[in-house]
Amino acid sequence: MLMITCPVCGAEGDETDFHCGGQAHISRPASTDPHNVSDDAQRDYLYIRNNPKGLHREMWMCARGCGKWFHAERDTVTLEFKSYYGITESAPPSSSPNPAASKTTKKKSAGR
Amino acid sequence: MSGQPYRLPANVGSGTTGRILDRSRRIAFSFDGKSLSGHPGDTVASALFANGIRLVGRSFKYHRPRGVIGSGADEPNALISVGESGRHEPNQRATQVELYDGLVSKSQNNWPNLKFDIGQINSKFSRLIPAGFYYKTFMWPQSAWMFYEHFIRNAAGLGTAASEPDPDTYEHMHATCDVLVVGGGVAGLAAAQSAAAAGARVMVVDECARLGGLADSSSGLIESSPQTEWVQSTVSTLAAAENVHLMTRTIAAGHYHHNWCLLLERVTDHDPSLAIQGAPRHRLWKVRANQIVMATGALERPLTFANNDRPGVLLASAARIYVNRYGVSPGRRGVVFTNNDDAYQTALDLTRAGVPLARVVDVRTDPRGELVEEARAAGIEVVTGMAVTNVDTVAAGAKIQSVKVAPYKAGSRIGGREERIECDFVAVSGGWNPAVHLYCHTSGKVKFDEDLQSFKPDRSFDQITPVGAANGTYDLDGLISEASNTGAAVAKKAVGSKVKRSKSDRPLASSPKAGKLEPVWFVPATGALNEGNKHFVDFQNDVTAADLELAAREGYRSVEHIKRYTTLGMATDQGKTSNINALGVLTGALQSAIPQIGTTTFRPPYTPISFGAIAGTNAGNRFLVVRRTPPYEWHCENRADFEPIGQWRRPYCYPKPGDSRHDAINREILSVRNEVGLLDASTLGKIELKGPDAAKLLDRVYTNTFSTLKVGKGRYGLMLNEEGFLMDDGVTVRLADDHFLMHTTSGGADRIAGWLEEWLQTEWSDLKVYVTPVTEQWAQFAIAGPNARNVLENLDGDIDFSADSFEFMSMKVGRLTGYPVRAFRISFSGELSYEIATPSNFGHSLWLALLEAGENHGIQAYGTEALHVLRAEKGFIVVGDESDGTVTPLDLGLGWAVSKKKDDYIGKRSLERAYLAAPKRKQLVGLLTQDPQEVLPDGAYAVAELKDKPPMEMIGQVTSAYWSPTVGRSIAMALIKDGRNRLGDVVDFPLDNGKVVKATIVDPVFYDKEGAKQNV
Amino acid sequence: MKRYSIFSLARNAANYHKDWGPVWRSPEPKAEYDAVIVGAGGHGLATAYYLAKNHNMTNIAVLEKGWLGGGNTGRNTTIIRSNYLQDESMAIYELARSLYENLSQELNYNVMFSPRGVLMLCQTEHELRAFKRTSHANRLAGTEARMIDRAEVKRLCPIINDRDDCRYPILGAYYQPRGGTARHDAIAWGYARGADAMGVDIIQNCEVVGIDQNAGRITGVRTSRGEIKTTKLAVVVAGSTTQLMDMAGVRMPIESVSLQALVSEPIKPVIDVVVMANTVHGYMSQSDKGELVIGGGADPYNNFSQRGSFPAVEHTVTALVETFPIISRLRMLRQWGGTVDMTGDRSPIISMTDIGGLFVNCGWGTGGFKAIPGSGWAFADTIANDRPHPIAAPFSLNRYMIGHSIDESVAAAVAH
Amino acid sequence: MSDLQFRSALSHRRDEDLPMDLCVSLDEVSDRAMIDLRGSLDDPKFVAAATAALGVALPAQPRSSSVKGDITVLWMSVDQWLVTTPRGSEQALLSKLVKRLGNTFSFACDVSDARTIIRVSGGDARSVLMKGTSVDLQSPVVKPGWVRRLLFAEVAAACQFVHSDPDTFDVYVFRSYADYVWEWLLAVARKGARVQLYGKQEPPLV
Repeated sequence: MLMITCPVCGAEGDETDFHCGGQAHISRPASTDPHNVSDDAQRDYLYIRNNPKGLHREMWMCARGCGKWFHAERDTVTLEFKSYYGITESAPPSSSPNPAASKTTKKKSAGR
Repeated sequence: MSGQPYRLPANVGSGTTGRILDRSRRIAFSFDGKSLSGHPGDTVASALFANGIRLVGRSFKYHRPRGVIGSGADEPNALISVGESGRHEPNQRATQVELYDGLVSKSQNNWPNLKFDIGQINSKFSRLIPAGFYYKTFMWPQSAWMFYEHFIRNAAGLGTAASEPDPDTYEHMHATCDVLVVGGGVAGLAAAQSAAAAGARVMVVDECARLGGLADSSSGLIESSPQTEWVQSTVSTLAAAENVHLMTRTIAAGHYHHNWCLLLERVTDHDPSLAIQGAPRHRLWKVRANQIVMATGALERPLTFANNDRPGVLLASAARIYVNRYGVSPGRRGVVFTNNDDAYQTALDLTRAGVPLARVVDVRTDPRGELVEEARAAGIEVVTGMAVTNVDTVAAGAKIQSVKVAPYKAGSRIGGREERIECDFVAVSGGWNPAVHLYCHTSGKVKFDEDLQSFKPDRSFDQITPVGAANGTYDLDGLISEASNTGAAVAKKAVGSKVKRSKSDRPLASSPKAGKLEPVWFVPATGALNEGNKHFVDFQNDVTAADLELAAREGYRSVEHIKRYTTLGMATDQGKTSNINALGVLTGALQSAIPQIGTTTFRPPYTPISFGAIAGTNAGNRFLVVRRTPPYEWHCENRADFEPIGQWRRPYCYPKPGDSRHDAINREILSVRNEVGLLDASTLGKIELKGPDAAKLLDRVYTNTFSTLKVGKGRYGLMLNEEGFLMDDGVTVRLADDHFLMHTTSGGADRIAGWLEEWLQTEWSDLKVYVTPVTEQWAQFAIAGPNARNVLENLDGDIDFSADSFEFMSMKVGRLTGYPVRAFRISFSGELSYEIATPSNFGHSLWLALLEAGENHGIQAYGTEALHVLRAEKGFIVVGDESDGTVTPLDLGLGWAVSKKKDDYIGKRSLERAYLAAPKRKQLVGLLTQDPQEVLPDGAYAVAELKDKPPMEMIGQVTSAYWSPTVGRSIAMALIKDGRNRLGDVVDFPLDNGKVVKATIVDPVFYDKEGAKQNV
Repeated sequence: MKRYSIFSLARNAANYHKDWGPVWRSPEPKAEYDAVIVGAGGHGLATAYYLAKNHNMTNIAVLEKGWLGGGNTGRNTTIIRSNYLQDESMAIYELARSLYENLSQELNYNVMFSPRGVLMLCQTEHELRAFKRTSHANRLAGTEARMIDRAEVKRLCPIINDRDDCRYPILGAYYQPRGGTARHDAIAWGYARGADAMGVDIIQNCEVVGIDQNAGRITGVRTSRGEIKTTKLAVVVAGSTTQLMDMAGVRMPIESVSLQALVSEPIKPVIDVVVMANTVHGYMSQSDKGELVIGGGADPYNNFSQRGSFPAVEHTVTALVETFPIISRLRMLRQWGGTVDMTGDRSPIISMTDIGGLFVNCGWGTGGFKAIPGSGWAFADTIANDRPHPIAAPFSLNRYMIGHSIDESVAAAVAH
Repeated sequence: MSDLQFRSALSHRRDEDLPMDLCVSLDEVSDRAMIDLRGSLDDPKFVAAATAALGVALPAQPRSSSVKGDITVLWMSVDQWLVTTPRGSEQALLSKLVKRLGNTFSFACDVSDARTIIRVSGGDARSVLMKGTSVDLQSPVVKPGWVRRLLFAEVAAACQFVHSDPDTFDVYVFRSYADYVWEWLLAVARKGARVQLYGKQEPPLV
């Protein structure tokens, strides 16, 4: 059972108190350039995921606390949370991203 | 002592015989219909021993007679069923079932009875049915497997399930602690004491009814007194502390990630009368522990020799526990067979209690531990370098008569002179395995310890700290020191305590110095061949050493393959007595050492936990949440036929006495068409959006445009997911420039509110909009039909419902017969229709007021089915019926609601993908069957070309089909390939009864195409 | 290969079964193969078997990081059915189911395919309509299954809660009589033995650490036991697909989650059929050993831990105690998790890739076991002929580009 | 208003006799109206306007509340509060809020009927509630005024520790769930099912 601390309101709880929103920092091409989104880009946005064995950056929501979304770095093998950061923050440089995923390790929304 | 011939007198020897027994009271119980007696403190196993009953069950595969081997959770043989009718529970370990007055127990897996079990015949054919035999046979003829399987299934299984629902209750409990100590033996208590002293909130759990573990059956003194005295005083101290919670009859069933533990507390199993006062039978605890101390002790290993499963062979520790704790003798004359010092404690305790002991047989040639010397000094006959090689039985294998003993040398065949020793029980010890199960549930790794010849925690895993025997520490002083230090250290980690400790903060202890253990994995039988003599490794699943060797020989060499091929360790005891011995046997078969062979994964739970406890309070009428609308009681009183929709219960229809469902639905439909109907639409999702960017947000989440909507007006909108498929629909009303009220489908209410929040927080955090779900604030009723306006005008109020003042798709706020309301002129039936919302606590009353006002206008309540037919007559879609997650608005002919001007909205780009933009997709059409009386079945498929038999190419399916009382014929909506270009075509629907229904493709609006009825 | 029969069993019994030889060899890897399959689970071994049998490709190897059948093949709840809604799914699952029918005879290894019937309960009007739709589609596709009413549900499964006043009364069920279960380990072992007998090298404890390519074509793999040359590489590694495909530089539409399952203690038979209750989320059958085999949901986050977790189990067991009240006093014996690959549309991928000679079979999510023979058959054909088998074609990676999702969850919340 | 027929979420259970053997007391508090207030603490205009209208400062600390006179403000999120006030006074308060808040980016919404309040009171209140929620109600942070949104009996709820002696919690649940939660509480609050977690206890047998 994952134990999670919400970085927004400080609520502590287990995974039933939170909601996992999947991979973080996926950019939505239509938000930035609605007239010029290739089929490739749209496919990557909708379906292609990092899915690393190890450190993974995710979106989570404090479903039973403040209702706010936040970012977390979590190890998908040991399931340990390594860090939390704000939903509008970009990925912390401290940890090394999955090299194969580098092209999409951008913030979910550009310009923030 | 009449009736309990094996009960020993109280307080013989060192004064501990039957330590926990209340001999002043007798308890009546039954086993296989036979009335027996025991005493408070007994388990079923100890009481059966006392009554001289050794044969307690039959084994899984060969149906061999079996008796009690152990004294606790590791018991593989003595599985019984307890209780009757709805309280009947199979597969209970007799060693853990506490005796209560009137307990009814039965043996299992035998027919017609335990003594003359017909299944014993399997034993005769055992040579034909080695491990994995079923993979090699039962294949001919092909169709016969189900026939063979029928018999295999009936032969398998152990006990039987209850025949009636369970009358008992269960519940869950949550707890948070700084330190969870698992195991209330000496190590656990020492750890708890130091952790509590450091200021931590400590929970201590033990599976037994009593704390103390093996303190009453181990040698060694604490503070120069017997261990039980220290246990007693420590328990008293801990019980008096504010920061400690002690739990007995509670197993730590599972350890999960992040130090989350599952405990099962057996609340009433030892005394079912507690249930009458409302106690749950079991309570499942979900514990968040900052630190866990694992003081789970160790489990003794049996020894693998010929016929080592006969009733009367038991673990050495169990033998002395039965004597010391329960005051019963395991037999009339015993032999102790060991490879280590600990079993000498059994020899000493038995001798002190006056149980005759023929011999201690020790495989070691020169055992030198202090207990060995003590035994010799006590006059116990010890033979060394010898082994028990076989067991002679009478009573069809159910009773031991003697054992064979012969010189033993590891790795070679038994040679030399063989001796027969008369005895009726054999106490065996092959050493001890640390109980590492909990440690391994999540990620803890173990390593092989040469001294223990077993696996112990490798301590690299910092969530759980093992102490004492669970950590391979057996010397009493070392154990207490380790536990005490650990308790303090983990408490410090958890609460940051600064309490200083000195060495004198822990009790001093002493215990006899033990000699070295000699590993023994297999004792060959004497004679030319071992074959024909079964050497059991896994007692419960009848896995023998030969089975393991066969698996290895056949190439199943991974320990997981061997386990699965032979079913080793997969029985209800999960291999507690067999795992290490099996690895030992495999060292020979695989020619590699135990650490290289590896061990299988331990899975939760430690011992099985009841499904009832897992369900907890959420059973029966509390199984799942039920949501009620404000007029719920009125619906009940008026015979509503409810249907579950999400968590809600909504009236499907309201049958009058004598009505069929069909009658009721038709009546309700016609009342809307001809007079007026009233629908409880309170479940409709309602979300308020406020802020300067509210209109902008709506433009992004709907396919059509809302920024142009005028205040007081509403617009129907479609919502897509990012893949471009229809997800929700509804009417959104502009309450003010920066303020909207969105309606969603009933099922979508929570999901859509969450969806809007997610977009606002994660993608468009620059938009200033607050989203507040208000579904529950408002009761909402649709009043539909030609008389709707008359009914509303019948009521006092300040809203002008006239056609000129209150236009279609607009809303007004005001009062109706005093109640504050929001009134919307919208229609899902095609009739003149309003929806009236009022705060929920007035909902019931307004509902009654509307019915009363409509009484002279023929008003009737209508349910969800009439609603569905009414909308289908008008060709309106229902998300989830006409759409199924693969359907776009264009497929549904709703292109008019999809903006071509907007740069972006959710799903827009995906709609342009090749497959979604392709021509000739399935499109929504209407269908008229050639026989107007024939209603197409839901979901029926049309085919491109009729054939005699399948397969046939399918070109689309019915999405909704009803009998329409309004148009007096059947109607249907369907998604048909290229349907809009095929209006007028006749398509075939081959049904399952062989019939083919022919239907003409038409426009999907069947009633009032011009919309005249709603615009009055 | 020594043939199995009651006679060979009896013959060997005379000598206390000392003469049985290994069921498969433990070969050293050769320097080069015509094709290399990564992953010796059910799908990989079936692929190897059909490559050898149907396409005469016997100079091939199956590489396995651990022990064969050690992934999801040995961790699932063994349900076999083909009553899927979408044409594409129906086709591959029905091919698989029909191959299961005589797989024991074909492999000369009893895989205990037991068509005891699969019931999918209908507990809401919506679910009833959805399954009616599926039943029409299945019938016209030639898959045998039918709707049954509550009385027949009760007859087929007497322990079911058929009360009218319960939270979700049973309105009927969708019944596939020739669906059922099989012995999961035996599928892997049987295919392994069959493939081995035709000369396929099954190499266990051999981890792939790199994939070599030249000019857009596969040239070989690097493994913990040395380099192996090949021009055809098939990746069939549920739970590690992303990692393996990353080695070739192909990014996948896959997320790995942990699916939870559990068994009860063994009891005498109480339920002959497989029952799936999708509204309340639980399914249950009883193994030949007597254990109730229960499927839970998946943990809602990426997870490679292969460990049991509790929330999904609690949810499922609660539903099943309601559905089968007599199980309340039975007990959970063992729970575990398996890492499954979920795709965007929850349907599998059987596909060629942009790299010549690289094939991938993955994404079976929670429903892989039932597909093994069909998946192996179609994948082998695709590999052998360098073009998608007609049944595999709709499951290509390209569908994510054009938006041709094959989404089974659309009609009802169908669990596998 | 007075002649309007008001029916709270649990009014149909009001005449039922509660079982005699409950270890806590259970009541519906139906005389509180509620306003959902949204706004940013970083916006001084909003904070000032809200404080002026309510007459009490918005609790800024997560999981806290503030009270003044008849008005209680519960922290719901970093930008959300639930204001409770006696029924009948909510329209006046709402108007005051709307007027003061003016065109600040904020939202005050009457949600008086969306939830009901179940009051659980007695020495065993904490442990009874902990049968249905994983939140540690025995933590020292659970002091009068403490508030938390949580999952109770599988239902989204908010919980306020009103006062001790005896321990009294107000559980806010959405209206449609009220009957279910009430049933659930009746099932777990029987004396025979009492749980005493921590504190002095009878020593278990040895």
